[in-house]
Amino acid sequence: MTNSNGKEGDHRVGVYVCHCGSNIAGVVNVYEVAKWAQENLGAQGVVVAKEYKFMCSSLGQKLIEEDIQKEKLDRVVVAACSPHLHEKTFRGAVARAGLNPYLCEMASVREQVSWVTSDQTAATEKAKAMVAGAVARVRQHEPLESIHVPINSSTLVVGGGIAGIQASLEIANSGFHVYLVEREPSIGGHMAQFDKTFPTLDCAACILTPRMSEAGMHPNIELLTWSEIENVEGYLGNYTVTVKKKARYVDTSLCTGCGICQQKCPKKVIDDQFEVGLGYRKAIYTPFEQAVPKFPVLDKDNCIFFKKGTCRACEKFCAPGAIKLDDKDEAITLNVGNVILATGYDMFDARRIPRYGYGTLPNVFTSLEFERMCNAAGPTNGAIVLRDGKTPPKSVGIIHCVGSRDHKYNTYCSSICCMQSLKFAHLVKERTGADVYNFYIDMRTAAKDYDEFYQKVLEEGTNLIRGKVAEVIDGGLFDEKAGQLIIQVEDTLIGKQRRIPVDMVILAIGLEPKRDAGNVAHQFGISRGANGWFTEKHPKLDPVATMTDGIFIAGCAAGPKDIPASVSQGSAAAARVVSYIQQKELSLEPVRAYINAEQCSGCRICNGLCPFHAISFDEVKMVSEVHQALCQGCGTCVAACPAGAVTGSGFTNQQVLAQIEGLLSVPIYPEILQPVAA
Amino acid sequence: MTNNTKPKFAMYWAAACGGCEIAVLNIHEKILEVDKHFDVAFWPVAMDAKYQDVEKLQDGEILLTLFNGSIRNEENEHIARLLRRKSQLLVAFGSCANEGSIPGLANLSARAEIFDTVYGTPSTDNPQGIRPQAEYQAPEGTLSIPAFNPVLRPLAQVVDVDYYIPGCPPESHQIAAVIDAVIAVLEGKAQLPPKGSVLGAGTAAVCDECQRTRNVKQIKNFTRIQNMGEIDPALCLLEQGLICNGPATLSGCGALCPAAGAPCAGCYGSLPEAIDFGARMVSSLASVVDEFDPRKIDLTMDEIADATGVFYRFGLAGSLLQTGKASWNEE
Amino acid sequence: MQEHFEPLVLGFTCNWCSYRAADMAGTGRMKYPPNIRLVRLMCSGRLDPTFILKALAEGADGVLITGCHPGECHYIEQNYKALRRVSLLKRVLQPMGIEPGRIKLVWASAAEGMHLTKAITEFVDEIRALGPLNWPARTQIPISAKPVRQLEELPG
Amino acid sequence: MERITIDPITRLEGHGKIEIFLDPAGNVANTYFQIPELRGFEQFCVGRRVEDMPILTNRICGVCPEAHHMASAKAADAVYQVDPPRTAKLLRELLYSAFYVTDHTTHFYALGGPDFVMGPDAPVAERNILGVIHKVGLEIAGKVLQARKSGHAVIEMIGGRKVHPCTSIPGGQTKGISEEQRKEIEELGRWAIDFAQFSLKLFTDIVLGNKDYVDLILGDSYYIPMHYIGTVDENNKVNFYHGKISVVNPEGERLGTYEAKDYRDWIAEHVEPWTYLKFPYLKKIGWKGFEGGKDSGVYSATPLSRLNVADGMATPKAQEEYEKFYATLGGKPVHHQLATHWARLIELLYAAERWVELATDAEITSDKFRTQVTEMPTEGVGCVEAPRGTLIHHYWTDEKGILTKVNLIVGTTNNYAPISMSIKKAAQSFIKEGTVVTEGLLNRVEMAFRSYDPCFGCATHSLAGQMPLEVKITDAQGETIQVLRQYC
Repeated sequence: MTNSNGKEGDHRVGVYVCHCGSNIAGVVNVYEVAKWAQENLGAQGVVVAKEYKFMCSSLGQKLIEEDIQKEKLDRVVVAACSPHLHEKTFRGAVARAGLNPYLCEMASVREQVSWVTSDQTAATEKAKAMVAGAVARVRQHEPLESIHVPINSSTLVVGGGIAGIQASLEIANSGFHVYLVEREPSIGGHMAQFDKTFPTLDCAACILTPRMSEAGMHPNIELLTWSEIENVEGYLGNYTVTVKKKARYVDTSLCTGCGICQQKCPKKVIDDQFEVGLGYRKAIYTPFEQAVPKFPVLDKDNCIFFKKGTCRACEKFCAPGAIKLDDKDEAITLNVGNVILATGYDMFDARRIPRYGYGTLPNVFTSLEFERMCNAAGPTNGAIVLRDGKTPPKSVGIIHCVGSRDHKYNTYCSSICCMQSLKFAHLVKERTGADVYNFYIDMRTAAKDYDEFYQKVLEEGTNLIRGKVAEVIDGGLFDEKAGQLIIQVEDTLIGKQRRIPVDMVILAIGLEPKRDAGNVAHQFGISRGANGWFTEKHPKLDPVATMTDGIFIAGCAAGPKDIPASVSQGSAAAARVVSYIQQKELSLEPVRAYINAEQCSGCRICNGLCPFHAISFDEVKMVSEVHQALCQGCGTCVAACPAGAVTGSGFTNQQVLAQIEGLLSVPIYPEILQPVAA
Repeated sequence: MTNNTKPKFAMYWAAACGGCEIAVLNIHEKILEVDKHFDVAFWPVAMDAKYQDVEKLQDGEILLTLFNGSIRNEENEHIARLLRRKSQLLVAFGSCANEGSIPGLANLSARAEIFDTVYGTPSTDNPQGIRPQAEYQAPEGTLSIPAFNPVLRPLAQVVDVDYYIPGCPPESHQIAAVIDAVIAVLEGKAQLPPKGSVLGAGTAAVCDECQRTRNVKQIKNFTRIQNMGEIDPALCLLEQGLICNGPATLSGCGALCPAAGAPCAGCYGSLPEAIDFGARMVSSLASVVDEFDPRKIDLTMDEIADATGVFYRFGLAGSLLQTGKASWNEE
Repeated sequence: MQEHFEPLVLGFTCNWCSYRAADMAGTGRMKYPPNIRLVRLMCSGRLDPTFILKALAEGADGVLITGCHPGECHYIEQNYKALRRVSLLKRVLQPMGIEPGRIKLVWASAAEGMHLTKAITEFVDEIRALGPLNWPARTQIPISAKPVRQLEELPG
Repeated sequence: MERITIDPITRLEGHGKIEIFLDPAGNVANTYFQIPELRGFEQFCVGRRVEDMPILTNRICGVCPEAHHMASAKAADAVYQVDPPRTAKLLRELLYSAFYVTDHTTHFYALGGPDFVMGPDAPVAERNILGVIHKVGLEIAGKVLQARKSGHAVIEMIGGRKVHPCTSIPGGQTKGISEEQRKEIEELGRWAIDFAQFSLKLFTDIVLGNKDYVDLILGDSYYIPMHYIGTVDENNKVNFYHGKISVVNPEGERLGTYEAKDYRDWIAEHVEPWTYLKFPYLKKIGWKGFEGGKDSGVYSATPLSRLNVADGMATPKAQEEYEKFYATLGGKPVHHQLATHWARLIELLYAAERWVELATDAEITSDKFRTQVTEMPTEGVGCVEAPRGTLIHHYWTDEKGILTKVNLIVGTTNNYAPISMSIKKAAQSFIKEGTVVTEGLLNRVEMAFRSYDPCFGCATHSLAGQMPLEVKITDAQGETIQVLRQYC
């Protein structure tokens, strides 16, 4: 249906309301909104208003394109999702129909209305207001031409786990430079700590270390281990990143990685990082044998020299004289076009669930401890033994979902624990023949060859008990053998409470976002979900991109994943980056400030306001000017000009004021129920 | 004086101080130009003609009316509507007609407050609390005076305005320039500017005409003129910490006040592009306050005494909000 | 004013943080009162006090300004400009009878959908407590005068 | 009861309106002179910065902004208990003297003069400045314009602007003047003295030379004995900027001389419900209604009043004229209100002489024109003699110098009651039972009130010198039975 009362010579605006399936239509009465726009916004130049199931679909876009032709529309409003998702889509459609893409405006009636509002009438009224605002605004739009910026071909990858390594190699192999920044002394991440990997049971080290050394040696990859991100500035194609290289006290240009310093170092330290407290390292150390780079780091806090001022054993014995006790932290600046964040995860702290006894009952282990124990290069050289370091267990209980799928801790599923626990069951049987009990909520083995592995473990005679373990206690409390562990559980398959005595308990602890994920998100200007994992630009269609152009995410930084998923994300992110680099130049939003020289009095209020130094003062003409290349379009000078002589294209006063008028032209729906507590 | 072949001219003062009329007199011989080209149909200050005589005119019979003063009472409003009807071109002349000027600050107060204050000053002996009444029954008969409106309004809030000549008062050389322009139009030598144009002013802000030296603005502290030890006679007053309305004020006066060592009061109002004078001053000054700690920021802002009165000195009635809450919220 | 007053609130968001926080609130299905309507700016530094005055003049009962946390501005430090402008604007508006509480500045990063949701809910409650403003500037203020308050004992 | 409305520019155009009510016998029962203007400065100046007051109160009156600028600046000085440097005071008084010259000139030639030069009963069309020009010669027009121009030139040089000066601040001035400017100012001043003397000669020749006029001045219809106030210097000589305020009663006895700050011990204001303007009166005597004489608190503050309270003029030439004035009119005090026009010309001469005195003072070009304030601001009164009466600004501030209370007694207000009385008196003497109301009435009533040069919101300043008048006679039923008008 079309509208006749669009004023002559005035703009011809088309309004398109998206159902987004039921995402919008389920709460907002989209038919009413379209009808209302048609009937009430005629004076605003609305000549056609339509609703459609999926505006972003090709059919939806076609609908708009056809109307632009048929109805001679010169302005388009799409009431749908957030512009951050589909603004490009609809601008594209508008452009295909021959209109300037910037003559299209979106109203976010999904993120800002249907998804956040309970009351349907109120939601519908608010949607109308937002449409009115968008229509009023779009009338003020002018055609804009986008601005082109070069893309720096170097890339920053943060995090040297398997995802980061994979991403770095992909980009490096495409012939572009990569800075791989890793906080620890060596790349490798958690995977380097594992023994076998499910479901194929090939050894983690065997598949990981070749990739590590490949990355270490790659001419296009510059490793920055023992380093952290200090500061990030800039925008897509042109980021400036400051990296702090922590003092290593080892001159990497001289060090041969012979390891003599580690042998000679008199100071033994419990390794609670790589060996999770099960093993020892020296005050100067490489976290593990195949560390990349091979250069050790000196642990200042434990070094005798730094404590007492004497020792210098490492220095004495280092033939190349690579020990550098006066080493200092160093800040280096990197210019990159894109960033991939593969910052990984932390493990859930089992101590937070005291009733499982971790930290109080010696023979309760975490899954990571057990990984190290199984590892041939680990503290027990692969022997599965109790805390005493010699006794092999006769019976082992493996508890799934520790800290996961639990409203008290993390509500999400850590997704790897089921397979990991089954893997443990297999290893225990294989190496000790002990009885194994797995306590699970549901078994989640949904990936290639996973369920087959599950069947195999069943056949091996592992006892699988469906039930959430109530507690793990010392048998001593039940006049049974002290030291014996008792697992209290309700077996929901037979509907009975059971008390199962075991020698060893393994807690399959969940995955959590890095403790400092918040800072990283702030630094790079990306968002995190309610659980703290980085948010994808689109969870399905754009899982490795973020809302900030040029910042990508890969691996567990975006949520729990197994190795295959992390690796494919690393490759995916790399592919996105390479496609940007290949474009060499990118067109940016033409949102920029302009100064009208005739109205500029040269008061110089704006001169100091631009952090990008885009504003300069012409001493001859006595007026201020904006350099388009440097202007980032924040609009601060536009708002600050006392004379109103600065215009911010895309966000002009007229546009914003019109939108305000529109938004407020629809009265508040008075019968709103008391607002829902957030 | 009357010659009906000439186009008719009118000038009227509503709630005005007379300064606009004086400014017109100060164009001296140009006055004769007006007389030469126009038949002065109505100009209370200059000649006698009555409101009834104006009513007798055809609608639109007056070609040009310069209207100064604001709409303070029902009488001002009545004349404004009458002259709008009778005039082809109605010009808001001077700050009062343009944006309310200083008497517009009365919009910060309720009418009752104004009366209570004026008729209860420390030197007023008014035990009965007498208030002037629009209609008063005197023993001999009814006496009436125009009712005092709750809100003072610029001309454009009451009737449609064709052109604006700002200033308190408009500078005489600007008035002369406008008269020349109008005469040029009459003689077919020029076109009328588009409706709504601001006449008799520059295109930029007062700083454009200010001779003081200026640097990148960064203000740590605001001060007040009587508290200053030395005042640099050549440096921008704002950079010396004085609140100067110059950066937000339309040029045209020749930056008289800063030249005389006084901060710009802002009498020419904001540039046509700017929507609200106060907002412009708030935004620009706040932007250049060189302070990051929220607490310190508040302290610095506290140094701006009576920000409302300073930023809306001339423009309150013509601003986005037009009034304080009290003046329309009265019981 | 109507018996059940529901405030009409306008919100200004920064394209890089709070607008994304609003997106996140949506994706997370976090509920907040429908009383607020959001305007997107590129940065809180774009916030021109004119916008706030316009909102109030057009009938908003309160205005919520949201930007990146200090030190996290996408444009380095422009959010401080917003902070200063709001600080000064409140001082200008108070003598005009507009309570400082009707204008509020909150920081919300792109990650803080929940924080934003709470901030909006709180603000709407605060404005509800302050009551309606419904500024009459848009709807003409009555020009013609009611008689000045009559006093009992007028002489004569 | 009959009712006559004299409405200067009819109610809906007017800035001053006269209602005359007749009793059944056809005699004047009562007259009301109403002021329809109100701005409310006393209210909206509260909350403002004290240093803004000189530029805010300017806008009370665009004809005499200089008076408000001065009184306000003096009040602001007092608020900070700061004594401006001598140069600042010289500059202010110099500006003020120049202003007096323009203002008195305008009034005499445009308003007051024509009544005499042309004669009170001359046709209206001639009784304006154009008539004067025809009678006295065109060069006089040039002189009048010149006097206005040079006055404004000085005002702009010192005050920064021609209208609404901006340079007076608490503690002094924002700028001084250069030697070049001083020279120019002095020259203009000397010319002004000649012009003032010329004007007095004109008055002597045309008015005092004409017995009818003298009779008119000395006649009964403009004779109202009342109290007088005015500012005098330490020698009891007339002064416009400095000094104390002196009060004499109708018998010429000095009731006292007070500091401006004590004005509230002497002056109070009365409110009527039928006009926006208040009626000041002598507090010690009290408000006894619109009555003259020593038992009524009504007083006037006009050029005549100032001469009546002073012992003379502070400059030689003006002093001569002063003595001549009283010799001619039969000693002090003079109650013939029309003589105010003459008194005004004597003040004109004084102002011009003072102008030159100040312009030739060695310190006038000094750069010490401002004192930084040090005291905490509290309360202060500022007072100057405005051409139309003693002008009082009284400010109370908080410790930040923000106004918490404002009181203003504006020049013309002083004379509101006397003007009303003069109108009534004129009306009474021209409306007797049976007397047909003639246009002469309009003129006499107008003359009565014009002699005060009233400035109600500056409304009655009239370029053509013509106060258009209208008399409407309506009967008790409110039916209009006769309308009389006078036009240019």
